[in-house]
Amino acid sequence: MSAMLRLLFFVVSLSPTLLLVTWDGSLSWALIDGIRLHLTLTPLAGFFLTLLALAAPLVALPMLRRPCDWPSLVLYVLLLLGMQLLLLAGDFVSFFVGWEVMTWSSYLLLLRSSRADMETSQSFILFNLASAFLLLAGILVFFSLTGDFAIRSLAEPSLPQALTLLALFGLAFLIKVGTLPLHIWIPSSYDQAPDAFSAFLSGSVSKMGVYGLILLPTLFPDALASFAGRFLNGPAFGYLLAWVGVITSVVATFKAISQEDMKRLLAYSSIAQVGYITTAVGVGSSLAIAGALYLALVHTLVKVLLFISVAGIVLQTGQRQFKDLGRLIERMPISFFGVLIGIIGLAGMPPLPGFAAKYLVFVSLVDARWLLLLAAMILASTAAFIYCYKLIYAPFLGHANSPGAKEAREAPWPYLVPQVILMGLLVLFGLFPGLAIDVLIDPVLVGLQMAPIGAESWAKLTTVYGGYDGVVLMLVFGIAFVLVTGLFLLLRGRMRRAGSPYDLSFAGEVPTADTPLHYGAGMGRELRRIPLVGWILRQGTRGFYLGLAGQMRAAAALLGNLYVGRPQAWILIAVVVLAASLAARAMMGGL
Amino acid sequence: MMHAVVDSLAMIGVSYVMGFLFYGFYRQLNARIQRRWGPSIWQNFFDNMKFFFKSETLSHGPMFFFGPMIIMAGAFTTVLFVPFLKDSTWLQGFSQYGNLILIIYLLVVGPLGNALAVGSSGNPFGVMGVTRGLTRLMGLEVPFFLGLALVMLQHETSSVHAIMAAQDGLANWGIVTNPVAFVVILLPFIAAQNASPFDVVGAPVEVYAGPRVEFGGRLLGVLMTQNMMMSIAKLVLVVDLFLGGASNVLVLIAKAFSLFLLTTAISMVFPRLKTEQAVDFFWKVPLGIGVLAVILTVWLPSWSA
Amino acid sequence: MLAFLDDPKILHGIYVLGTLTLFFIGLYGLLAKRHLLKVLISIAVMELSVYLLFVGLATSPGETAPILSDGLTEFAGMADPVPQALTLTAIVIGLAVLALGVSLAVQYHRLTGKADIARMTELKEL
Amino acid sequence: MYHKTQCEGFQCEQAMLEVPGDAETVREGVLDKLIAWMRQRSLFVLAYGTGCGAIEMRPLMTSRFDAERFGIIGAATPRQADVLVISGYLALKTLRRVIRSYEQMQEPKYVIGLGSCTINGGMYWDSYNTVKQVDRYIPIDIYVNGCMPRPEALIEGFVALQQRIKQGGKAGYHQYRENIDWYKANQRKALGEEMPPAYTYDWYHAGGVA
Amino acid sequence: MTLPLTPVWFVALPLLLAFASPLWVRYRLLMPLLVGTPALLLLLAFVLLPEVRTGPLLETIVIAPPLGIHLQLDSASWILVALISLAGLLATAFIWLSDAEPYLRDRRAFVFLLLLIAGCNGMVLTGDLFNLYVFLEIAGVSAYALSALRRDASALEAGLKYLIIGSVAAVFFLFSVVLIYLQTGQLNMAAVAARFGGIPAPMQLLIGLLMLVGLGIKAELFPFNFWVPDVYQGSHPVLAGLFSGLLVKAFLFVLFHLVFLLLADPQVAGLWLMGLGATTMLIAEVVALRQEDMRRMLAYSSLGQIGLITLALGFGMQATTAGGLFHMVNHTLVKLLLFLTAAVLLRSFVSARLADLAGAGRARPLAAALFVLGALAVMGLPPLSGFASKLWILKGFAEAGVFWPVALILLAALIEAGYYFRWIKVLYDPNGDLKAAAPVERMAYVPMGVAAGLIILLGVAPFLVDDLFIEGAQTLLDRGAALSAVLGAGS
Repeated sequence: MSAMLRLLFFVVSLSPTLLLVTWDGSLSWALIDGIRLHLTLTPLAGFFLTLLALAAPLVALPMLRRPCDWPSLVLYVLLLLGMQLLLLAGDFVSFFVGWEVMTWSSYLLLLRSSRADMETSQSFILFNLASAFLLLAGILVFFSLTGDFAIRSLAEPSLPQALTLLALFGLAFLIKVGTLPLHIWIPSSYDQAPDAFSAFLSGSVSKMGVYGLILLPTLFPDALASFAGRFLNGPAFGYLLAWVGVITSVVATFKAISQEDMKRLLAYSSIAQVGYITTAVGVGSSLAIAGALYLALVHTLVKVLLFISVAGIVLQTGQRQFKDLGRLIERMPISFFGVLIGIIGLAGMPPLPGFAAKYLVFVSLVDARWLLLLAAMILASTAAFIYCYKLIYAPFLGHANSPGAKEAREAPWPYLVPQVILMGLLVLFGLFPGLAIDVLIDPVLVGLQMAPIGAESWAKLTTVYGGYDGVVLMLVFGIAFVLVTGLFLLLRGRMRRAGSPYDLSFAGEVPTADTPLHYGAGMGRELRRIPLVGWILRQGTRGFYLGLAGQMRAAAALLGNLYVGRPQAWILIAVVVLAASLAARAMMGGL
Repeated sequence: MMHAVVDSLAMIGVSYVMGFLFYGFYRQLNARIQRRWGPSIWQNFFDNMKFFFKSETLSHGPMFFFGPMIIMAGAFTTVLFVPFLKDSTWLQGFSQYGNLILIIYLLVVGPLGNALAVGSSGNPFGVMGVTRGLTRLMGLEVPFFLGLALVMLQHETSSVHAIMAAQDGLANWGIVTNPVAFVVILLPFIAAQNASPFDVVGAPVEVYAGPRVEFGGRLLGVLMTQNMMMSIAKLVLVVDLFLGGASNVLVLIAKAFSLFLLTTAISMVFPRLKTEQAVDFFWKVPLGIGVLAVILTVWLPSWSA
Repeated sequence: MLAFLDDPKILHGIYVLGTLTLFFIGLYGLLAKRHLLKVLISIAVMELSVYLLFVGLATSPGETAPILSDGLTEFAGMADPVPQALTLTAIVIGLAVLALGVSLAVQYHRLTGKADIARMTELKEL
Repeated sequence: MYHKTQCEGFQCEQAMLEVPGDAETVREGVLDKLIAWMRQRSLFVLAYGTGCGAIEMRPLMTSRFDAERFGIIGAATPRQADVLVISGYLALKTLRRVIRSYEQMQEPKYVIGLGSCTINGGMYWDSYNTVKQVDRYIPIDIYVNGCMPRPEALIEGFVALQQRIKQGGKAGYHQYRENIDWYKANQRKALGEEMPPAYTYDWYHAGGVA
Repeated sequence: MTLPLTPVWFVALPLLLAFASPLWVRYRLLMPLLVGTPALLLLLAFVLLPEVRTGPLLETIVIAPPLGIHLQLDSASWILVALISLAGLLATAFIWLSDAEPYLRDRRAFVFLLLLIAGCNGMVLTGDLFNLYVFLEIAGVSAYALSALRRDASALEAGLKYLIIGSVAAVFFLFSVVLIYLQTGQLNMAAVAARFGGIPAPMQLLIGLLMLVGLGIKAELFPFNFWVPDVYQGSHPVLAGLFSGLLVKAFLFVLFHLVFLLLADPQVAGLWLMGLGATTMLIAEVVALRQEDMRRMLAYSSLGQIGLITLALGFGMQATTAGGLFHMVNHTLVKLLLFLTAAVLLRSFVSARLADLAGAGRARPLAAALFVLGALAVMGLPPLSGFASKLWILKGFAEAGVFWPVALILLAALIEAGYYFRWIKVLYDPNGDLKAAAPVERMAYVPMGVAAGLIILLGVAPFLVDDLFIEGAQTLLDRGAALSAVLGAGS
């Protein structure tokens, strides 16, 4: 019975794939009072559905591991259904329904974790609901302009209308993707969510905000361009959005560096990555949108991979703090490669596809002549090296720092299979950067009525600004590596393995297990001494939001005083109100 | 095919020879400035060979061994993706398959691979050095990339070949047509070369030699080699971008050498900066110049147009 | 001497004044007295004032009670029967409510020993 | 190797202390000679200074003495160093560090004893804490005597070491490796419980004798 | 003998059965009849539905209009009657099936519950102001008695407070009825409506305000709703659920019925009501943020929803009115579900305080899950029914281009989420280890399950019922048709 249910669950997790393969035509469902839900599959939605189809079964696998939490599985199914509805939505109502189902089912999934605390879960749901309600408000404004709920471009909105719509929709999606200063809910919730589900939250759920952001310009085809005019070679309004994105990336990157917890670090890195995507959307050119989509693809693959690897580590060691881990490379080699490939993708290093994505974005920024943005983005992406390094150093290298880390074994196969698949996909896309362009991204661009990027061959990424060849790059690097290693081994002399991990040059001293040799926890702390970074790290929005919550509670207390349990007071108020309104009427109108 | 192999080997050879000679010269010059004789110009070659023929090499595990291999392969790849000559079929490597941004990223592939090895050694001083290196990278990359972006914008391409081809004649050299960009990248370039005053990362007496603390014997030889080759690759890259490239090896050496002299002259007279000082400096001075350059060369023309 | 009272306007005016006074007396008791029974009585007084007003204003001087009995077979010269019927009903209802209230109050007093409306603080904001 | 049967007591110790030097000719090819030549041209020095000799080592790198013209340059860690210079007397406490550092150096490696203290304890010979004869604990290739020797004398010592390296043949590290048991016995006698851990040298036994 | 199926049964049946209660005690029929009566009424409602949809059913007893007891079952009141029967059915089924406390299962509870249903039905159906007063008092008295049923200090206190404030409300209402009669000489609503415009404006205002205070207290509008939390907290949760789900809805309906019927131009009054509704909603939601007792929290949430419904109905457009009616239904279902859950939790863990319920989700997974469902529905999250009605209301506002209620509704929903999710989080607190003190009958979940099922069904397929609400809204808003239906054409 249980096995059957598991199988069923896994099949359901494949539903985005099935949907992608079998969907044709459209579907509609009456809701209420003439509102109908129309389901169609646009190329853009198809792209994000592909991402979902990639991530969903891979995240489902670890969730299926015994003993599995049945409510989680049910909620996961609901979440998947909601997201598919969201992607298939041809009208705003089904979009919103999908959005909300996604929101609350992911919240309830978050609660399945034993670590979720009140502040986290509250901030998660409140921010997400705020996003949803802003979206709904936007939808209603949109509805009042067009008279129906279909998702389509708005012909010539007036400036205030377009501004209102942009603000409402934009805020909604920006909360979902978590740009500054609306990101506060992300780190702790990604951290405290059930370990496998964090992968999905970061890999897929955040992509829905990206989907919305990319959808947004199609609602006002010319708004981004004609709104505030053009700045240099791009839309001026997008310039603002791009700065929001890039500031998010920079700040989140530095915050990520200063984290002490693996999942929190990944969460901040998610924020940073999505910040890049936001920047690219802000640029809005065909190159940039291609870059944004490419980044979304890579981010999904990478974050699912990394979060699942980390989940495996947490499962096997029981530790999640950098200071408690170390030297797992010998005990969990496959996970090590998972994280290695993951961070290479995350850092955007060639030859993995992260580079192709960043290349597109960089080139689009140069093309738009927004060089200051480019510089800020470079800052974020080079600073990202530090947290990437921290992420692989602290768990896998250095010295084991806790009994759990000393005795861990390789993660079980439900954790390894997704990792291996994702590693394979990353390498594949890295070798053939044109593959993703040709198969996944160009159809979307055509669907959005933009110039496709085009790929001469799958191995090549070609833009007007030049390109590169993934296969050649990988071959050259591979041959060089083999040659160097071979030549090195041919040289005379003996190689000898150190007899102990403590055989270190340590100024003549002999380190022992008690010596603090692991640099995992403190790594990046010295960055605070750089004035700018120190300043950034000292800032935070938590105080503001806590203050807001405190003010709300104070207001509640104040208003609660009205509800004192004294019947005479109630009656007095009623009579006074009666008298006062009579008197007011008498004064104003004259009886 | 054969051409590619020979060409690649030639590039690697040229960069290696240039590397140790330039560094030998650097040490000589440094000594002369300090009013002493200094080592022979071949000293770096000797050091390198000595390390290669050490009879004992300690390893801290597979990753520790592969780190230097990765960084070496990265150096080879970088060298092969930088075109050494223009208008020539030789010393091109695979540069037509790459571009400027790719090269900039390739420059850090190796060091990051090596950082894994350093981490795997388990020596905290090494990791501290890596962190410093990454921090410095974070500092220098911003103005460096901004300067290169100005060049890319000027030529509207990221292909080094195309940028080189556009600079025929002294008047069209990047340093003449886009001097601000050159000024912007100059100091970060020195830091990228790991030269004083930004050499705190691997300096012998700072945190116990930094990332290389655990490397000895042949592995250290590998690291030294790649360092020299990588330096040459960067020099050649800047020559390609700003000094109009070179049509034959002698011109290449001359141009690279003059650039090297310039950077050496700067680095020799300034004392070493702390990491955070260096980063702060990069974000203030070169980046400030870069921002000014952007405003002057990008914003103002577009507004006046 | 009291003939001026036969003027329906004056009579109704007096009724209005009187019932309003009664109403406000009730209201005053309701707001100011703290004993449960006094509060209930005040409510009863208020209700009473409304009944009086209703009956009073619906009747003009000279009209007889709307009862068909010996010799009276027509609805002529009678007061409007509806208010009187309604008032009767209302009185019944008011009595029921009052009875319920008093019984609750008594029980409450037995249970807690309190009869002070201001000291009913079992239920409150936490 | 050290075998009790070949000698006894003090004789044995004397025998141990004699570095074979040129007596035993090693067959060497051109490549070996070339390598040896390059080795002697490039000496990375790990300077171990606890005594006054450390003061004399600093000027070595300055413009006045300019050891770099001989290819001599400081190294930060034992992993990178070729030559360990023990300057001045060693206390028991520092002996442990020296042994550890020496064992962490990568072969080929050489030791220079600087000053009288390394030979016989020098002016601190009667202290309970001073190591009188350093070569009982680690092999010394070159002694530079004096109290303290001037940098010129040190340079001469280096040159002598270079000559020796150029000639080839067995050096102190060979001797250390072959007689590791004897050295370790001596070290243990001096350090007692404070011995550095065995993992830095126990590979000598596992067929590691070169 | 065939009994004609007329609206009068909605009032008469529960009344008759209630008065014959000694009989049922003897034959042990108390519980079956308690559940059976609303079930029967529900059945009757559905039997009458096709007829109602063709035109309103008028039933006049005793004298010809304008005098007499006058019942009117039209599309709008049908919704309320069906809702009252359904809510009564669910609540009484819960009382029966959950093996509830004895005081809820004895004769007095039986009588008062049926009287409550009768009173509510009467209020909704009646076409006569004085009957309205009578039914209002019947419902009121039974409600006071019900909330004091437990006979401990807190229940008695709740009952007394309810009684005092309720009586004052009744006095005010009666006052306004008296004034109307004195001004128009009529009590039939339609007849009054026809002449209402003739009353001098100040008197209109006075009548309106008195009625507003009277019905406002009963219908829990700010600033007349301060009694609500106390009473809901002191009463048994099932009864609180009934008050919130059924009694308040009836009063609210009456309020708007009168507004739309009496006033030829309900715009101004509607605007004032919208203002009251918005204030009620916002203040209640904010105050609910810091509630530590589940019953109190639900009470405030109920106030918030009432405010929302008031806001929607006050706008007086067809879409918002239909949405508001639909939301009434949804809110009744949801609040009933939530209060029943609260009853289960209170029974299981003795306390309904936040701190005492930490981790209740593991000891009572089903109850907690139903609470979550209810909470999601009350916040209007899809695919639950609360969403459909809220969307309808919002769409109505958007169509009219009025956006301040939209903003307020969404803001209120956000604040509402703030406390509901706090409760959900605590229910699923991983650190709490609660042991249930008392067992809960499995059957008790049946009515809750039915409510949950309806919530989901109405959320996924609201198109099944939306015609009913559109017709209801049309009926409610179409003053002319209502007048002519009673008074005859041309009047």
